[in-house]
Amino acid sequence: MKSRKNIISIVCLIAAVILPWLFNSTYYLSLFGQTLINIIIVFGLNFITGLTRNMNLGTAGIMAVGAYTSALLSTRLGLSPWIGLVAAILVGFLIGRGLGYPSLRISGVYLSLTTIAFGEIVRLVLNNTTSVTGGAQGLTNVPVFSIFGIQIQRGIPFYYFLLLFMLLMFWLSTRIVRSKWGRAFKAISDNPDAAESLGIDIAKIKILAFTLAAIYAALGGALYGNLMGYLNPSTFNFDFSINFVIMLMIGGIGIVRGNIIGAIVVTMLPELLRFLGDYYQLVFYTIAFIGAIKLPQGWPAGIASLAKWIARKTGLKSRKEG
Amino acid sequence: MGDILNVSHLTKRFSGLVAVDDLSLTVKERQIHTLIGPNGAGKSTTINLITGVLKGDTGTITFAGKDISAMPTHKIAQLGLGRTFQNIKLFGAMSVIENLMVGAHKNTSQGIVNFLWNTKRAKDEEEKMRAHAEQILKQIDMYSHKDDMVNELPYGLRKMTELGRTLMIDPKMILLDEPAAGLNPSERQEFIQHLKDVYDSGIDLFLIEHNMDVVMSISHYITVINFGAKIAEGEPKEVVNNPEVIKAYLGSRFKAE
Amino acid sequence: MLNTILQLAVSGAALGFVYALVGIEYSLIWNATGLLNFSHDKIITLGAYVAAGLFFTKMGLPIPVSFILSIVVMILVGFLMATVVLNPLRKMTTIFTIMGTILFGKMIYELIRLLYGSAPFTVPGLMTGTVHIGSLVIAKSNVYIIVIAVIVVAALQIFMQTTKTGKAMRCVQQNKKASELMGINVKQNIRITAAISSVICLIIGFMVIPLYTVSLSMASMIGLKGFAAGVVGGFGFLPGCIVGGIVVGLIESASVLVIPSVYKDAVAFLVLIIFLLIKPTGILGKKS
Amino acid sequence: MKKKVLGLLLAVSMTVSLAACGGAGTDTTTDTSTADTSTDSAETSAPASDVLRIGVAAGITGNAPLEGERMQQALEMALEQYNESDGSIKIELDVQDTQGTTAGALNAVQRCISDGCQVILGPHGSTLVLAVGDTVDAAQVPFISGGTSPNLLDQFEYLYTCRTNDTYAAAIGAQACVESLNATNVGIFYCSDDYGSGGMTVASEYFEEQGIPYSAEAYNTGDTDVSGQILSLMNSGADCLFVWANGVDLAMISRTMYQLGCELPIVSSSSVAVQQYIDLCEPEWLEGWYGVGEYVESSDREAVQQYAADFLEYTGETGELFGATYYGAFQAVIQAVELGGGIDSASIKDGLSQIQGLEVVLGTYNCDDQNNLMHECSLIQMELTTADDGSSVVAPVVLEQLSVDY
Repeated sequence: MKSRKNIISIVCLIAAVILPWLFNSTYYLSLFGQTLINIIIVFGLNFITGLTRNMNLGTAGIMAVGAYTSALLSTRLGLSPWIGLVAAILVGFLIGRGLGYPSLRISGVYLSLTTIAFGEIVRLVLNNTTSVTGGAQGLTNVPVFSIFGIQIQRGIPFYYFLLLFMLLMFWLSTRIVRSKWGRAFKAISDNPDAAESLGIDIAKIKILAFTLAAIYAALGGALYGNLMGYLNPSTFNFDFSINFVIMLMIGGIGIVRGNIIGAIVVTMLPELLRFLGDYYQLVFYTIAFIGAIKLPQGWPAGIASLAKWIARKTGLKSRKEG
Repeated sequence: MGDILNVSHLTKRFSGLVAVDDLSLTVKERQIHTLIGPNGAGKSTTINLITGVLKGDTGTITFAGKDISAMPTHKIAQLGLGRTFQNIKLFGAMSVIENLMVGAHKNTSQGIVNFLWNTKRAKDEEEKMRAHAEQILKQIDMYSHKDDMVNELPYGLRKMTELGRTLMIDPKMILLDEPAAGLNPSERQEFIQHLKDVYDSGIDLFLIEHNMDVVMSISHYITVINFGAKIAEGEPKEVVNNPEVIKAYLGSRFKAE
Repeated sequence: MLNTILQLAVSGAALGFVYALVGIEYSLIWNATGLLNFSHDKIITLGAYVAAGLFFTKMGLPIPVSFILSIVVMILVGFLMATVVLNPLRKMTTIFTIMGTILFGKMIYELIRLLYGSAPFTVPGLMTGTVHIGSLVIAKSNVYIIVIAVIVVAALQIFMQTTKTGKAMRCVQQNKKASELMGINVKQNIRITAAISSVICLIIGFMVIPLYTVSLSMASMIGLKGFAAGVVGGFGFLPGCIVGGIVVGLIESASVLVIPSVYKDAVAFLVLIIFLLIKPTGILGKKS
Repeated sequence: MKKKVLGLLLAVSMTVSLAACGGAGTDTTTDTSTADTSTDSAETSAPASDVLRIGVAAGITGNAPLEGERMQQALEMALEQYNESDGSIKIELDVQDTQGTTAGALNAVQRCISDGCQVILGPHGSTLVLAVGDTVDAAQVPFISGGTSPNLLDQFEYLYTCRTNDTYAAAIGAQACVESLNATNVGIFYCSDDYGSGGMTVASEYFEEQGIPYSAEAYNTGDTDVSGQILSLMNSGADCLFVWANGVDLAMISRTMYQLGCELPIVSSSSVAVQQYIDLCEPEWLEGWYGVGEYVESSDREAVQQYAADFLEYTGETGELFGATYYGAFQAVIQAVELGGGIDSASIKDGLSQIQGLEVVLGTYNCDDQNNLMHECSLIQMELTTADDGSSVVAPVVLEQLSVDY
């Protein structure tokens, strides 16, 4: 059984590697880049909303702070984007702890309102500190990464850079979810009293979940700045945060592989539905809505159980005939 | 042989109602102690006070020589005071062995940052936890259910899983909240036998129970409380024949002959 | 300078009553179902479009007739929302309840855009003009909003105390299981609550037309600020929404004197966070 | 078992969605395989067909759907009129939605490029232009936008702007404050988005040059109450107000000013001359406002009257600035093809640079060395007149048509 799973992973990896040669127009490459970054951010969101069941609707705010920290360092101070990445991690760490504390006192809907307010405040501040962040005019020519002097051009080279980054984050989050940390996240959301009686400091674990998620989101933000080359506060609005939660839901909450599928489907679907012209947003949101109500365990698991149901139905029929 | 748990002059009021009234009791090492009393006598409030879920109005509680009256629940557990719950609190979304491995969380030393890059140490620690869990599962002969999902198990096996999980934190003492509840007579016998094995392995037990044949078959020392106050204490035989106890349980109509 | 402060206070309070009404409409659904209706700002916009767009502009009906007909439409919208969104979502975990209502709101937004196009329009002569109190001025529509807000709260209190459905709503609020045992059709009760909430959304949407004109994003800001009003006043406690709304409105307009006016919205969100952390039950709220 | 199925689905969904993505036809018929074989650097976009494919990056959904909708309608009308009157060039419109966001604009523009469009109209709005500029420059596809922010000037080689840049329009407005209204202390009220802050920067620089003290207050898009800002401006000792805001907020601003009894003369951005937004206000709110007009329906110029009539008949909606802007851009593309002598991007770019004296709705296009086509705007004032049924009506009256090369 183990080998079959590896085969599938290898097939996906090969698909991901040859992808830019199949579709190498700037449109698809930028789309793939956005998908990879969205996957990374959903990995992070999976720790909070996925495992500890706390609702985070401020992901775009965290991402914006990460993006602007890295972009300002490289455009204003001329530092290399690598330093920008490290700074984004630090900023993510700070925001994670900052946002983590409210989650100790409040939860559910109240917490989601806090994260929404956080996102709105970040966007307003970025929009109005024109002297520092360029405000509504935005921040232009965010540089690209370079390794040992060789510039990683936007397009195919940057796609592979992001792919490696995503695989690294995938490896990290799979390890975390399968380790004591993943179990601790699930434990404190499943039954906090029991977890406490086993000596687990619930506050520490909740803040850890928020910090991990914030670091992933800030990193994603920094990479987003490098992919797009231009940042504007209006991009990081409430709709942006919602999209990440939709990705998590479609992929299946708490399932790391599901995060990848969710991010791919949600990023690609609107582009796929472009041919619907004026109606594609309505169709997209309707699909997501039906998915939320009918397939809470996520589309892959939903389709799998559907497949099993059909197999059982057809299997039953054949047994009757046989 | 010092005492492992010492409760002195513990009081807890809930806006007028005195749930625990100036209670003092001592649990000696190597002595299975049971707290009994009719329903509503304040047993569960006492547990919540000892485990730090509630804060007492007056009085102090010391465990293994340390004053835990104001300590948060997870710190008390880290000192080695394990507990089970009356209505079995397990992690439904995980398997039996995963439930147990959550128990081992406090004994692991590796921080998150070290975990991320030091994969070897992470793997070793994970294996150590898994081995410890399997060893305990064999002890309570639950090994065959290792990978079953917890919410699919029958009641008896779930109780055993919870006991196994508490053992994972290497407790000095386990506080059992109505262990016999919900078990049929044969399951009860088996469970008591397991408790005895646990006791023999060096872990003290402090039971809260009102099922008398369980109390009689396992307790070395009994404290009886009623309306939050201690009304009797001593060896099981003495306590059972104590008129105050009988009156408390059977009501004043049944005068002791 | 004093005149400015007084004028700010008046405009702030007036705005506060808009937030109060918003607080009332989602508190009804919150009390009945435990769901926070994140699509409420889109339903307010829908109310405005149905009244001003469909009946007034397209069918050319006079304002009062358009309003009455819109009430009927919004009651149906309330029933639809209850059956399609609220009842199915009630039993699911928080993540799905929040996302369900958000996505429903998005669907309404896109439907309005497709049916009515995106050009803003208005209802000429609807509650225009102002009322002067000494040197202070307040828009006539704001006066109506204040009056309506008070009437709605009073009407709801009376409705909940005296009528059978009203009492049933209070039972459903406290304990759905017990209500069902008492023979209350909880699903139907939630549908009625949703209908009432949608009608209040229509009232808000209609009342703010003279202030914000009918456009797709007319209610997004008051939607978010309405949450702040609810949290500050006392979540789910109707009179609390009025107090909360006024407090948020006053703090917001007073902030213009102290900090650059651009951060006025940020101040309201900061107030929301502070209250959520320190006193989530709000000023008047009871311990839930 | 579930893990294995998940992996399988991952592979299937990834390859299926991408294969479908490649094959999905856009609403105009494009040749099936869009996988260009050329290397990704010098992306020559035009497959060898004789069809001029005009990409349209319009904000159909998102938070400013009005611009996108009018853009699309005006261009469809322009194409229909072109096919009836001339039709010598086979033209197709490839309309892509920018969703009003930077990411959406980039996707839309890249979609047009990979569909092989030789020229792109839009995205509208300086923010979106800044977001897509580098990508379009790299693809060497000329694009025409109505963005007016000062930092668009000589930022992108392939960008042509078809609306008077704020550097000029806002300067005209500021000049009007000083010269026509001889203001000694100006209060600037602007929207904190890219359009408003762009206008504010230009005006404040002008006032500093002239040594005139000014104070500035801003509001955010979606703000529900601006009485605080207007009160502080009224108390700031200003004797003239300079308002640079979007049309949607015009009603709220003018209502609040009227209610607070603000008597100061006001110079506003071009949205005050757009009939769409005038209809949102009560006539007395706008009485006496000065404004920098770009599209003025009451203007006596024949091109404006013709466009207004055609647009009303074609769409049933009143003509306005966004539609007129891109209607003119379409005509510029047609002329560029003739001047440049071909429908490939390079000749269109040459053609655009040679455009002089092309009469369009907003004025006359003269391409300068910074690729700006439009240099004119008009100074207007809002006049209150009583219509025949006795109700009062306010309409812009053109005081003077101004043009300068900058």
